[in-house]
Amino acid sequence: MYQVDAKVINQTEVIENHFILKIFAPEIVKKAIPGQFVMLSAWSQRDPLLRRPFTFNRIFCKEGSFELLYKKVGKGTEIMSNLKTSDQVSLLGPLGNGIKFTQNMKRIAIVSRGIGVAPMLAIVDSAKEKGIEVYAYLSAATENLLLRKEEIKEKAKLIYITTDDASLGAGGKVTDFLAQTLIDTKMDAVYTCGSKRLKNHIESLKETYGFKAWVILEEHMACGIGACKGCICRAKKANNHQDRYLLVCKDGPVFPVDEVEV
Amino acid sequence: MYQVDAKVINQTEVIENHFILKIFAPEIVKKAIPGQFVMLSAWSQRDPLLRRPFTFNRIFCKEGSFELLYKKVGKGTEIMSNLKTSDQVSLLGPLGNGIKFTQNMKRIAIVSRGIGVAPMLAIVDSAKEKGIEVYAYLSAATENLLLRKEEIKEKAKLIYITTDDASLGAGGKVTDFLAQTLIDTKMDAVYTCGSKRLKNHIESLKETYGFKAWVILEEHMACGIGACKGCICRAKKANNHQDRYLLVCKDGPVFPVDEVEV
Amino acid sequence: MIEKVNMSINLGDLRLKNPVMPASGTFDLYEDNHLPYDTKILGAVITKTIFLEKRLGNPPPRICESTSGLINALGTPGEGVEYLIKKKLPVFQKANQTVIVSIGGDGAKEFKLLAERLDKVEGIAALELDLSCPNNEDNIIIAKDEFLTEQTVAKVKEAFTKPIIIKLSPNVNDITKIAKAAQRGGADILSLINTLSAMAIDIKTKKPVLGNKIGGLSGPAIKPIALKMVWDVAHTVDLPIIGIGGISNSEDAIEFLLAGASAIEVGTAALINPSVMLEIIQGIEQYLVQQGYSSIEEIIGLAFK
Amino acid sequence: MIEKVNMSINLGDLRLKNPVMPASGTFDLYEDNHLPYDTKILGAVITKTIFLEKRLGNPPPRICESTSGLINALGTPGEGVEYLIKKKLPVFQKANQTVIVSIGGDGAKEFKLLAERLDKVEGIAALELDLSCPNNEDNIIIAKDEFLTEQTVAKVKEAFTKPIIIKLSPNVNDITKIAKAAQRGGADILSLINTLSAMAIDIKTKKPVLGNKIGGLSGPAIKPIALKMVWDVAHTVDLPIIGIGGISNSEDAIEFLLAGASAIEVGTAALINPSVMLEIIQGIEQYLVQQGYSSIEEIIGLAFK
Ligand SMILES: Cc1cc2nc3c(=O)[nH]c(=O)nc-3n(C[C@H](O)[C@H](O)[C@H](O)COP(=O)(O)OP(=O)(O)OC[C@H]3O[C@@H](n4cnc5c(N)ncnc54)[C@H](O)[C@@H]3O)c2cc1C
Ligand SMILES: Cc1cc2nc3c(=O)[nH]c(=O)nc-3n(C[C@H](O)[C@H](O)[C@H](O)COP(=O)(O)OP(=O)(O)OC[C@H]3O[C@@H](n4cnc5c(N)ncnc54)[C@H](O)[C@@H]3O)c2cc1C
Ligand SMILES: Cc1cc2nc3c(=O)[nH]c(=O)nc-3n(C[C@H](O)[C@H](O)[C@H](O)COP(=O)(O)O)c2cc1C
Ligand SMILES: Cc1cc2nc3c(=O)[nH]c(=O)nc-3n(C[C@H](O)[C@H](O)[C@H](O)COP(=O)(O)O)c2cc1C
Ligand code: FES
Ligand code: FES
Repeated sequence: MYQVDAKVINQTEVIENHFILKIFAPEIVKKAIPGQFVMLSAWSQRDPLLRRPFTFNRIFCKEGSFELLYKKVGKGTEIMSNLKTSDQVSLLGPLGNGIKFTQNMKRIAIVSRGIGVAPMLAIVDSAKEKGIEVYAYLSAATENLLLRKEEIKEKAKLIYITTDDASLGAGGKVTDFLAQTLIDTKMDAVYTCGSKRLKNHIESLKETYGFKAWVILEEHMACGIGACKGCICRAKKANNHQDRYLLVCKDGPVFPVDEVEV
Repeated sequence: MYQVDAKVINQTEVIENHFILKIFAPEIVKKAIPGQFVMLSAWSQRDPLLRRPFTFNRIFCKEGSFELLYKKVGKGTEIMSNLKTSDQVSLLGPLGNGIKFTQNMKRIAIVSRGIGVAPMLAIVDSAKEKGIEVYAYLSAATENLLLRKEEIKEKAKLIYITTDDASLGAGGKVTDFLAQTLIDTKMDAVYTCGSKRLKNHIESLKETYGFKAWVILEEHMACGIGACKGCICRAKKANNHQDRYLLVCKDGPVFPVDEVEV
Repeated sequence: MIEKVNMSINLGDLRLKNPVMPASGTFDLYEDNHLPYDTKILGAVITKTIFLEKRLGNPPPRICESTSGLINALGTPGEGVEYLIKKKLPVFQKANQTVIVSIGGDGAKEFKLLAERLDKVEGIAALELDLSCPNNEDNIIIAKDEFLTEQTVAKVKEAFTKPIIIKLSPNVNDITKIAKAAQRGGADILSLINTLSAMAIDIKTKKPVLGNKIGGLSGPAIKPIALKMVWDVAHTVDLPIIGIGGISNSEDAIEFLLAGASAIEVGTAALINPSVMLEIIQGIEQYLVQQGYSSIEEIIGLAFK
Repeated sequence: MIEKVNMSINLGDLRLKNPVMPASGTFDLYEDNHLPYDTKILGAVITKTIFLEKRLGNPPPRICESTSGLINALGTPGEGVEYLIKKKLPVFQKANQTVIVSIGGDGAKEFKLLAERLDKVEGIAALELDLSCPNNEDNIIIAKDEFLTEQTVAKVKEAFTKPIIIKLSPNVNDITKIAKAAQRGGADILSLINTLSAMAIDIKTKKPVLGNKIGGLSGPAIKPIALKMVWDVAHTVDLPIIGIGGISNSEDAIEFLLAGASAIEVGTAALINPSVMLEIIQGIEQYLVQQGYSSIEEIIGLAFK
């Protein structure tokens, strides 16, 4: 884990309140794995106080840079949205456990909703690199909220899209499309983020088709490094029926779908 | 008193850590009198918390704008020093009692040290307008700290300058020059700011020559509008020998030299 | 314009047209200076705490800034009650139809004398008893002692016919115990919190920053502490509560209402943004409309209902 | 490079090579993750408060941000003392030569059992007694009661041969009374302050933000309150003090030293800036050099000397 001051390469507002922030941080990038995150601060005073966690949306190894895809929702992201080229940000990272592709993986699926797509593009990029086939299932409230659609389409073998208002795609549940695919197509792993409903559907599909399935979780974080014990999620009750908590920042943020409750 | 959001026209660092900030605020300017001040905030979060007080260094009635001359000394002025054209600041003002020229005034003197020159240029400008002669006595640690020297020279009948390192002017005390002048030149009023020593010298000269003399004071302020009672200075003990405090923001910041202790 | 909702609220016999008012000692009125809003829109106006006699107050510096906080050591300076009655009250009464006078004193006796005097004065809606000013090092702090609190409140209650508000100090083991003592004494309304004992040291001079060495902390920094105390008192004492402490916008104010406060006072935030109370009133109205409520009373204490 | 000054300090029999250490519960070590500095430079390392048995802790959310503060309701989760001894201690001992173990418990008896167990363990320099964790609503808080404090400290003192640090709660009438009680019980060192009871309410859900409803406030917001308590205790009790509360840089740390603390702990600030303790150590050294001191001891308590 590194603590660095890094320079903003550029920032663009892709759609209203949604930004792509590109940052130059070679040390961090060298170790970064999709699914991991950084704790970012763009403020030198004490209000806001805490850093904010953001997952790698895109990792550019050669450039030594990465992109964050974030939504403006409060104080911190408000301040971030004003960042300009060559402004400085403070970073801790890479943090948490990223995804791990195993040798024998041939085909994976990503299933996300809304801003939950943030970690997915990095996963797609790295799968592509390793020659792993990607099926993408993206849902959102409206078409314009299908962020990174084009970049993912470009690299995915197949892409399924639904929007609540059916402005694009068939409407209906992305997981139904996934179920369709699974009938005649074997998935080695499925990754999901951004919706409790998606996570649960995928968990039940897993029962049937027995693929590996991972969910990427969010929880409020003070430190991001396992020091404060603040960022817990509930572990699925094991046989001994004992309650257990896991640290999203340290044990996650990538968890096997059937090990955590959301 | 007005509370307004105002736009920065421009800002220049005149010498290291010393800035001239020009702000467009017609309502405030319409009522502004030299010696008065504004409470400024250039931060939307709560750290720093309080506004910062700054005196009018220059008032441009026609333009509806004014200039502040300030020194970077801490959190607030640090943030201010990054202000750029068309950034917004929040202002309360004009606040406090400014100077008042009376009909019969023909000649005044200004005596200041260092950043204490801040209110003086506004006084000089307005004296000039009213056809009142100005004698200027400026002192500073070094020549480059003789801020606004040129602007004042341009308008003053006479200007005396001393620097501690004698890099410019004769060295020695500006008040000695004033004493010299007073021997054959009648002053109707003397204004001073920025040094306890100067204030006391002028007070004793006043005994001898009986001119009106005013000092412009600073004190830490939370509100600037007489609400918090925080910004006190000690009033000279009256005959009844009772301790009394005055509010710098409300009773001042311009005080008769012999009414306050510093 | 937003739809009208009923913003008026009864604190026992004290009826306010809305729940937003200034905190004592952070608000003053002068003939000459007009604030950037019409003070008539406020639920009430409150004077700085007044003592029987003139008080000089503490030497400077009296205030210093901390991170998101303000430390003050005023020492409650003031001209005394007669001056207040003659000079200040008329100005306050012109500014708002509901005037609350905050009173202080060393010991129950002084409080009683003040109450008796002010009971004879027209146009005072209520008294707020500052039992908790923590600035004067030597002052015994009544609000830290259950017996003294009950006794002082009782004496004032005898002497004053209109409602009395008891202002509590946060610098205690258990504020609900003091709240109950105030209730036993006959309190009509409770207001909390006053400032938390605090200080700052100048590492250059190596001495305390404030003239009085120690002072009281206020502002956004203390809001979570104040909210918790309001929550606790609302759970234990059946009296109307005025929430105070770090309230800087309508969201903060609403938190206090949800925690069980029937009204709120704004101090430090109004020193920085004089029109903040206007913004808070409008913000609460908007919130009620958006959330589908028709009166302020509906949200009071919702967070534990 | 700056000249060398003597940064070492003795807290009674507890010798530290410098006065800067982490605050319990805001610092943890794992085999895999290395912090962005070498933990050997710290004056000491401190474990999260450990109980005899495994504790689940509070449900999420456990933390929320306030203005310049952090509200936490952890409920001191932990694996219990045996796990600590087997798994955590070795990691801590590898990280720094001075390891302090923070212990908690419901009542004096549990504290004593822990102390007895840990007295048999090698390589523990001192115990810190968390008498004040205000997070568990139902927990009786020992640190709020003079008798319970004295009794608990005495029992631990019997059982543990090395120095014991008593950590005090700020949620009290008069912290000096509790400090004296701890001294009577046999405290070697006092550390203060723990968090201030606090809470936040979500105005959308209209419910408390934290899973435990109430929590404890830490961070820059509370610094002026903590400093005042250190100042008070330093004036009244003749024991070495570890200052805690909102310390975020060397200037803050120096304020606490000038107020009478012999050492300091850094909590929330180190969650945000993991290398802050390194910066604080260097900053104190620079200050001493600039001010012409040759050892840290010279500035302790200067603000009231
Ligand atoms: C591991 C991880 C990765 C994330 N990656 C992304 C991403 O790539 N893109 C993106 O848009 N968002 C992401 N989030 C959520 C993002 O951190 C929050 O939206 C952000 O912290 C909000 O900060 P704010 O000050 O604008 O909002 P505020 O509501 O003002 O924040 C107040 C506090 O709540 C916390 N908080 C608020 N919302 C969340 C949330 N959803 N998750 C965690 N903490 C929150 C903040 O960190 C802060 O401490 C991620 C969260 C986690 C835990
Ligand atoms: C009526 C008045 C007019 C002023 N006019 C000018 C001016 O024209 N140019 C200029 O450079 N300075 C002026 N000052 C001083 C200026 O207000 C302070 O330098 C400024 O507030 C420092 O803020 P900071 O956050 O940078 O420093 P910090 O030290 O970080 O400020 C911390 C706190 O101390 C207060 N403070 C610090 N120094 C002073 C000071 N000297 N006087 C009052 N409060 C202070 C701040 O307002 C703030 O509340 C004036 C002060 C007053 C009272
Ligand atoms: C400058 C100042 C002066 C104060 N004077 C008084 C006072 O005279 N009487 C009183 O009861 N409280 C006084 N207080 C406390 C406030 O009324 C209020 O209880 C406290 O500041 C917390 O509210 P806030 O955080 O909104 O400021 C004063 C506070 C400040 C900042
Ligand atoms: C997340 C968190 C967890 C904490 N856990 C403990 C604990 O287990 N034991 C303890 O004595 N104090 C605990 N504390 C209190 C700190 O040790 C410290 O006393 C307090 O946070 C004030 O210091 P700070 O402002 O530097 O954080 C905790 C504080 C935080 C923020
Ligand atoms: S954020 Fe602190 S432990 Fe996970
Ligand atoms: S600054 Fe508040 S009274 Fe003068």
